[in-house]
Amino acid sequence: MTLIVEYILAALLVFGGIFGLVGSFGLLKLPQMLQRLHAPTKATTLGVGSALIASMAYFWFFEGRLSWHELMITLFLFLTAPITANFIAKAQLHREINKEDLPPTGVGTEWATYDPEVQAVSPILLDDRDPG
Amino acid sequence: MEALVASAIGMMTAAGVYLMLRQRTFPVIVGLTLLTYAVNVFIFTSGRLATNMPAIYGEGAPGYADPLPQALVLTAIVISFGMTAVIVMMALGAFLESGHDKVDMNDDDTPVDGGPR
Amino acid sequence: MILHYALDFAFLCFGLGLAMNLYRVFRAPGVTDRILALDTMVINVLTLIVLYGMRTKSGVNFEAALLFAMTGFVSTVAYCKFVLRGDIIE
Amino acid sequence: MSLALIAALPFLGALLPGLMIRAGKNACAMVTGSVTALALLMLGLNAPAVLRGEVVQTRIEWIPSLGLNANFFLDGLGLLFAGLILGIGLLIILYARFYLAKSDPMGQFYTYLMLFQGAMVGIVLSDNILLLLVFWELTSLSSFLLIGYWKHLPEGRQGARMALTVTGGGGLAMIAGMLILGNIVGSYDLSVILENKDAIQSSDWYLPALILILLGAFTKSAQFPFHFWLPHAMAAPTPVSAYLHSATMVKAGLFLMARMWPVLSGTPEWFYIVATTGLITMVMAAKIALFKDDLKALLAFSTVSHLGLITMLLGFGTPAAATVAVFHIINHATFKAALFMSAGIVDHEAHTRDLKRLGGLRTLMPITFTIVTIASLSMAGIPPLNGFLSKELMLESASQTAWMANPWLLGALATIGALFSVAYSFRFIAHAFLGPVRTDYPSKPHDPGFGLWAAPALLAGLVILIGLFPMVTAAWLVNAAASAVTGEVVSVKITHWHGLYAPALWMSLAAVGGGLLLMGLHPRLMALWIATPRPEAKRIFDGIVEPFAALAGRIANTLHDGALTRYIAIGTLAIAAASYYAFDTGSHAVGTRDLMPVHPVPVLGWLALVLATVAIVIYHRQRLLTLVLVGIVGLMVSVSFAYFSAPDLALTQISVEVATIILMLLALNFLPKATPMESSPVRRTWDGAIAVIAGVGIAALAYALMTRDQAFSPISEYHITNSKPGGGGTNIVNVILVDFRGYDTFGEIIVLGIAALVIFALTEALLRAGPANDRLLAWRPDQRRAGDRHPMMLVVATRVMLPIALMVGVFIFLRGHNEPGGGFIAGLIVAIALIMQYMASGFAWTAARQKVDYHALIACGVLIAAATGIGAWFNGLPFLTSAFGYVTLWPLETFELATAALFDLGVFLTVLGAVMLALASLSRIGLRAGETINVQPFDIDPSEGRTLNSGEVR
Amino acid sequence: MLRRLFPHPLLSMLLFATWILLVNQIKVGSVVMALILATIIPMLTAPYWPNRPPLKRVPAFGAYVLLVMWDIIKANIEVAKIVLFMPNADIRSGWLAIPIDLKTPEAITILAGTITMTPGTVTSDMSSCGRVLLIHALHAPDPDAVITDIKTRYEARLKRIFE
Amino acid sequence: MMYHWISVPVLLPAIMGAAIVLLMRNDLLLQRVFSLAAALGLLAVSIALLVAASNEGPEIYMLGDWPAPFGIVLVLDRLSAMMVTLTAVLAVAVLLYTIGSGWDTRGRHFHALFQFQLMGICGAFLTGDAFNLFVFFEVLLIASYGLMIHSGGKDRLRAGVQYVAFNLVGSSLFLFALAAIYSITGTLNIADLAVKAAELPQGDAALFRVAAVMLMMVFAIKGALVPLQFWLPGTYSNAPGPVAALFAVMTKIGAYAVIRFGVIVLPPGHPVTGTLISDLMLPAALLTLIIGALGILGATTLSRLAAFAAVASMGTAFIAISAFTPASTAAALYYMVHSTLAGAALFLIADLVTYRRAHDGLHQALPPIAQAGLISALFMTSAIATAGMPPLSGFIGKLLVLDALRDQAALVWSVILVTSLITIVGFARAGSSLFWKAHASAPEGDGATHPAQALSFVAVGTLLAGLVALTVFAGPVIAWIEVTAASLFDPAAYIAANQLPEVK
Ligand code: NA
Ligand code: NA
Repeated sequence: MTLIVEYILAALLVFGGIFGLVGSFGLLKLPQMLQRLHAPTKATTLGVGSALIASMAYFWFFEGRLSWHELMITLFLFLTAPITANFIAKAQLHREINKEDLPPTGVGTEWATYDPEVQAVSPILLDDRDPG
Repeated sequence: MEALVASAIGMMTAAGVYLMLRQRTFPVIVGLTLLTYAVNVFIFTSGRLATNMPAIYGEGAPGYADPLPQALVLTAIVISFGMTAVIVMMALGAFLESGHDKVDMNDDDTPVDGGPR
Repeated sequence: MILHYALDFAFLCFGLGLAMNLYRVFRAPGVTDRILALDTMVINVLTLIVLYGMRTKSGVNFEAALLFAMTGFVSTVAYCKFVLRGDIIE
Repeated sequence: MSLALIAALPFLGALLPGLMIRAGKNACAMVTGSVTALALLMLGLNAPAVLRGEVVQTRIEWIPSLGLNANFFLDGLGLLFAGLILGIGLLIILYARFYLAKSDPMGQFYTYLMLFQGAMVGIVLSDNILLLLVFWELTSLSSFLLIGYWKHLPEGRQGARMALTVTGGGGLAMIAGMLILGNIVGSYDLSVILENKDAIQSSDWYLPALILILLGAFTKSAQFPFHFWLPHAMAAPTPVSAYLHSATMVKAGLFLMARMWPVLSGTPEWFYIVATTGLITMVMAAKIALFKDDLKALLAFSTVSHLGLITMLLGFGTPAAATVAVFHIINHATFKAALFMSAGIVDHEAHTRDLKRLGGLRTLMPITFTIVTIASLSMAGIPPLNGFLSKELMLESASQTAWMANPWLLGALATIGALFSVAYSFRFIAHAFLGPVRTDYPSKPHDPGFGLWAAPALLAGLVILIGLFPMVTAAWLVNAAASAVTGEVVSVKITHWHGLYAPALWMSLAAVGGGLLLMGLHPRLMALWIATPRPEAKRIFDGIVEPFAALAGRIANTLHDGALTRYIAIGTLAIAAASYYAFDTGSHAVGTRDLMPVHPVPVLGWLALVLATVAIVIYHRQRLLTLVLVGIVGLMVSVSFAYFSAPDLALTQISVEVATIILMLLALNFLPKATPMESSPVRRTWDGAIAVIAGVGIAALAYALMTRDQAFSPISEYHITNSKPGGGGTNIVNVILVDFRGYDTFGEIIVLGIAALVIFALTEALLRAGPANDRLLAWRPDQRRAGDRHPMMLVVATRVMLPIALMVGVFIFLRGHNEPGGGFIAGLIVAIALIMQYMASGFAWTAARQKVDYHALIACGVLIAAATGIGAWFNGLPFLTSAFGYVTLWPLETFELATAALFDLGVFLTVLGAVMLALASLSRIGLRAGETINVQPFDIDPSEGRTLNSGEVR
Repeated sequence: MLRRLFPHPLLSMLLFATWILLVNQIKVGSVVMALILATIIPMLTAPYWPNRPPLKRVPAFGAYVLLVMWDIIKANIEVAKIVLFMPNADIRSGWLAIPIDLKTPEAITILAGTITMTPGTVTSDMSSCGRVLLIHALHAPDPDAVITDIKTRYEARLKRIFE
Repeated sequence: MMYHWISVPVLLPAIMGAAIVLLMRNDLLLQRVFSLAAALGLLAVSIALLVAASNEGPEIYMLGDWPAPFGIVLVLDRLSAMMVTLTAVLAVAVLLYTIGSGWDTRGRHFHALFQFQLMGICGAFLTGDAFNLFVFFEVLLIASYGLMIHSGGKDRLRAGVQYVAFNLVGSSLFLFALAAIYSITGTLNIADLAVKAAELPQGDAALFRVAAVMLMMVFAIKGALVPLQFWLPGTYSNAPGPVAALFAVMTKIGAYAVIRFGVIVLPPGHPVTGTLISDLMLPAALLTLIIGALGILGATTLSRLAAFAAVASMGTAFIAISAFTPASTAAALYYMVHSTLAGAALFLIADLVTYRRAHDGLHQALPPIAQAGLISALFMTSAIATAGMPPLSGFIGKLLVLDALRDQAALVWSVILVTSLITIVGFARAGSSLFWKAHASAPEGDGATHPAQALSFVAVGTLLAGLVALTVFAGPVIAWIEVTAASLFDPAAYIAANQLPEVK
């Protein structure tokens, strides 16, 4: 029984390791910034995920205590990865890419990052109140 | 390992000092931050290095890393955080008041013979 | 036993990953690349922490790992928002 | 007691004029005068005893351990000088009442005058040389005020400064001399010192002490080469000149030499220094006086000359000479004061003191003329006046004294001096009063009212009386004083006729004849004098002081010109050098502790840290990039804490690091985004060298320390043993923080709280009308801004992540006592979670929806922590004594309640409040710079398919 | 009343679970604590989440999550292949504009997230009207296929779940 | 037996500061009343402590009821009591001035920061723990940062940045030193340190000497000892008048710490450090005095003159300290008390003048200021005191120093006396150009534009009265101080008070 578990864990670790490496490798290998963005957002997340699961299972089986923190970390990473990617992409658009190189939205409006109108603005100016 | 840690402390100190000798507030502040990192690690090492011996009770613990320096570092970190926050704001204030972020005051716009108060 | 080697392998992979991120931080065309590299670095580091926890059979650093994930995310967003807007919290 | 009172009276009297002036000038003068009179009276009461040869003493302990006591004693010398000071003081008060103009603040004048009088009386009555020093410097200070009394006169101000500089400086030298004297004798009491002639003169320190003390005396008594300040002090009102610069202050130096005469004199050093100086001064000053057209200047130099004469006599070191000196002090005081006052009268009436513009006053001012004539003749040494008597005796002793085995040199020079003084005395009379009446006086002169001439007339009377009946009028005083000076019973024989064979007779005749001859040749000599270039004292003095002041300013201000980078460079080098010296001069044994093995992954971390650090130095001009790199350093530092079994540190470091970087990003938004390349390659190399020195030093120190064991078992062993049993926590670090060293933490959270308050106050100051505010109002983003300020994805994700993060915060807080965590980290986690929310929807939007008073948060945090600590008082235990217990509360399982947790809550609140208040302040700066507040959490509304929040941009 | 007590029931559940995960134990004490926090925290953060997303079919949402999980694994293998074996020259990256019918921000966010986590696509931006997503595809020889795949495989499901 | 009272000088201002922030931060009147009340309370408590310390030996307060050296202890002895009392006196005067001059209306949170500043200062004086000393240094420093830039302004902020930056270097050095000390001795309690440092193995000597020197240089920064004095003139001359006046005691904290450690932990003849400290300190102190005097003579503004006077006074104090004999320490202590009051008075007077003159420059001829007579008298008095002219305490202090250093008479005496002359000339020039030249330059200006500010004058008067008292009662005061110094040089009682366990 334990042997099987061991092999499963080992597999998980190897799998995770490979994907973690792929993620970082992609960061080096791919030529364009936005291509590089793909690598970590996916591969790394999965790699880390499987490593964390491995650890969780490891403590469960071999230390006899179930530690859920790895699961929390995994969830957190999966929750944040898209946001991170979105922000980095927007930063890249804003800094390096002209909107001419992008496809039109097709509905007549701009892409938000390029649209000066998309600025949260309020008619009232409450800059003298004391928030403290 | 000790050599690595010591050299790292040295590197951060050197970089910190070098940046503190720059002439704009921002690098000076960054230099102070680096110096702070160096100091914290230095204090930490006064308890000597130990791996896998956290100062938390546990049956069968092989021993405990010296907890006191850790507590001192925590205090130091917190204090230097407050200090950094203040000097960052003051640098910003000085910039907004004077229109430049030079550190040295031996420049034209600060007469040493006083001025209207 | 096999688990031991698997763990070593994982260490190796994420360690190498870390090295690659490091390279990318220094040799990058733009700041966005560096931000991305740093973000990945954080993830690799926290994985290494967890792996180290397995090796030492101690979960004492898992909160640290969790916090790394959180702070890594926040700082990445902060960097990006600075690039995008300058003012990150208005 | 009475002596102390005599010295104190003038000081007490100094308080009155300022008040009494309200009752009018007469009342003011009256009161001031009566105080002086009272002092004089009390002195008189003591006189008989003194004349009987007793010594009156008063001893009051002041600073026994220092040997500085308010001890006074009165002997003949003291009586003489105190008499002069108070007596002439009285006359001066009377004179000044009528001399001062309506516009002059008389109250002030009398106050200063009384201060001075008190200081002088103090000097002559002191039985303690330290006390004497106190009064000595007081005379310098009060004369500074008196000379500068006419504030509007630049020469007054400069004269005052010059006098203070010279005499004050001399006084300082004297302090050293007196201290040496005291050290030799072992007491600072004069009466003791005067007993120890041999001890003093045999000591190696005798010469230094002598020189230093004489420096004090010579400067005060305007002896060559320090004579130059006196004429410039004449810018003072005439009463001051008459009082300070003829009768009293300038005699303080003489007094001191006379006072110290018993123990200092009688050695060749004394003779050659004192006698020679006196001689030179006498001759030189007399010659100069001859060519001064300003009456007061003439009198000033004549004073210098006569002081020189007295100095010389004291220098001879023989009792006889000393006696003559004492006698001449009396005589000089009488005729010179009279002359000064008369000069003042002339000035007062004719509105000029310039001999070239005077003449023929004889008929216009007969009374003044009479007074001047008597006094001048006495000054010239014409029989039978008192000046003649002392001059004869002076020439006598000069002729009997050999200088460098040369029997006649002194006599000859003394005669020449006398000759000059005859000349200028006659000139005073002739050029001011004789000759035809002129029509071009600045103001038509006539004799003043009685009040003004009474004082000089009285003195003139004394001149005659002493001249005619010396044995009756003066001998007793001379005897008393001379005995006190010489320490042996003196009884002088003063006669007008010493016989044909007395050399003095012929010397006097030569002097008088030569003097008259000089008078005759005066116009021609004057032309010659004007033709010959002379060093001008003031120019020399200024030539020394001004450049020195300028140099001093240059040095001080160049060193402290605000070049912080230089300050730090110097400081760093100094610290490094001192530390190296300390190490180099101590014995060191290399550490023997076995080192920790190195694993590949940590090496990788080390590499990351080092590379990032280097990169920061290389790229530090690109500020955003620098912050990214700082992020790496922080990451690596915290992960290494985790690796070296310090989980609490790892948690703290990483959260602090993020908070710091966000703070810096917020500031960087308004700062320049790049640092210009400013310093030269040389400068950079130099800085680099300093940095390397510092780095290597610290690295070496760290390595040396790490590789050796502690000399003693560290106190933390106690913490490890007592953490659970005594502190109730299994996380030893946390127990140290909240219990063993909770006091540190208490201070630490207050530091954070203060930081926030400072930031808030600073923001308030910046947002007030002013340059900063203007800049903010005119602020334009220096980088292109993307649209979509609050991306929907982040906002939505945050709605889930914020609660989770808060929960993690609570979790970290609650477990802190037993597992890694605690109030501080929890506070930062919550803060960071909120920062996430702010980045999503903006600070103002968020703050508007959750009214929290950050000030209150901070204050409550501190107060809770303090209250928790004070709670222990009620168990009679010291501040911060913790208590904990285990509570079972059905249906829950047993859990721990610890006051430490409450304390930690205080920490939590303070940290949270501090970070929030700082962010709030920065956000307000942003708003002032034109940022606006959104009304919706994000900018795009897919349901409506339009952009929300759009309105007019400010 | 209950609405104010539990502004976001699902969130409360999530938090309850989180606490149990955190404390690593299921005892009475921790359950009570979990209940308390799961109630208080959402109340505190409610103002930042004004509207309540209409989550109609919870089981369907569970299924969706599993589907995405599976896709993520596939996606990673895809990407790994590209990164490791495909010469950079052959990589056909490109931009896609995907018009979407979803209206709830939550749903759109989930969709965008899904897109980022699944085969070679990253949600980069959104049209300022919120009706079109800008996607960067790592390797999309046939863009339309990708678009239709996304709309059918994910958006359709999400629409059923949320609207 | 003061027991809990020992902790009050720290807790009272701390709680008052927090209370001001919590309850009255928007009501200046309340702030003033409570701030002043707290200061007076502090004064009362400190006097009580002073009496207790004079009657009984050193007494410790075991915070958290943990025994030394494991916990942090407060130590009340004559020295700490004296310094706390001095601080309280100064605090009251400065507060009166602040209220009178309305400085506290020119920015936010003056009183809260002021209270926290007091807390930091008192904490530094009372603590018996080296690291805790660091913590309270930071408390008083960060509060001083806030006070220094109170009401903002370009130059003040720029000078503030420099002040903070330089002191952060100092704080880093402090931590390096403390870490090194702990790394060698394994303890932080000062008494324990004294015991252990004496028994240090030879092999540790060099490193311990390095740590000791670093520590002393930290205090030298606070005490503005050459070559670490550079921060002072810019800071003090740009700080608000009352704040600069309060800072008069901050430099003394450096001197205090040097005495505390130099005498108790590293006494002369120490097996490890020997005369290392005094060897380094004397030349530095002489230079400090010289530079201060030159600065006074060459000062271009009144506030810079006052600042350099502060430097000079620290030079004199450190000269006395560097001898490390009971006599010299007594001289140093007396001089420190004197120069604190005198320096503070000078800064307040400078503020009175600058405020009325509307210009800080010394050499600008400007019309006479309102209340010129009174102010010039005050200036004269404080100048006499500062320059060490008779009859005020400055003279006595200098005599004490000269007397205590008769061994190095030739060098030390000449430096002290010559610099005194330079100082006198400097003050004479400044005074005559401020108060006399004005009368030449222009007609009487009207005082109507400036309020009389009675409280401000009361404050200055208080300080000067303090100087007079220090002069008149010099006998008893010095006697008391000599006992204090003697007790420092016999640290047995101090160490015993800490009730250290037997060293194994
Ligand atoms: Na702490
Ligand atoms: Na903790």
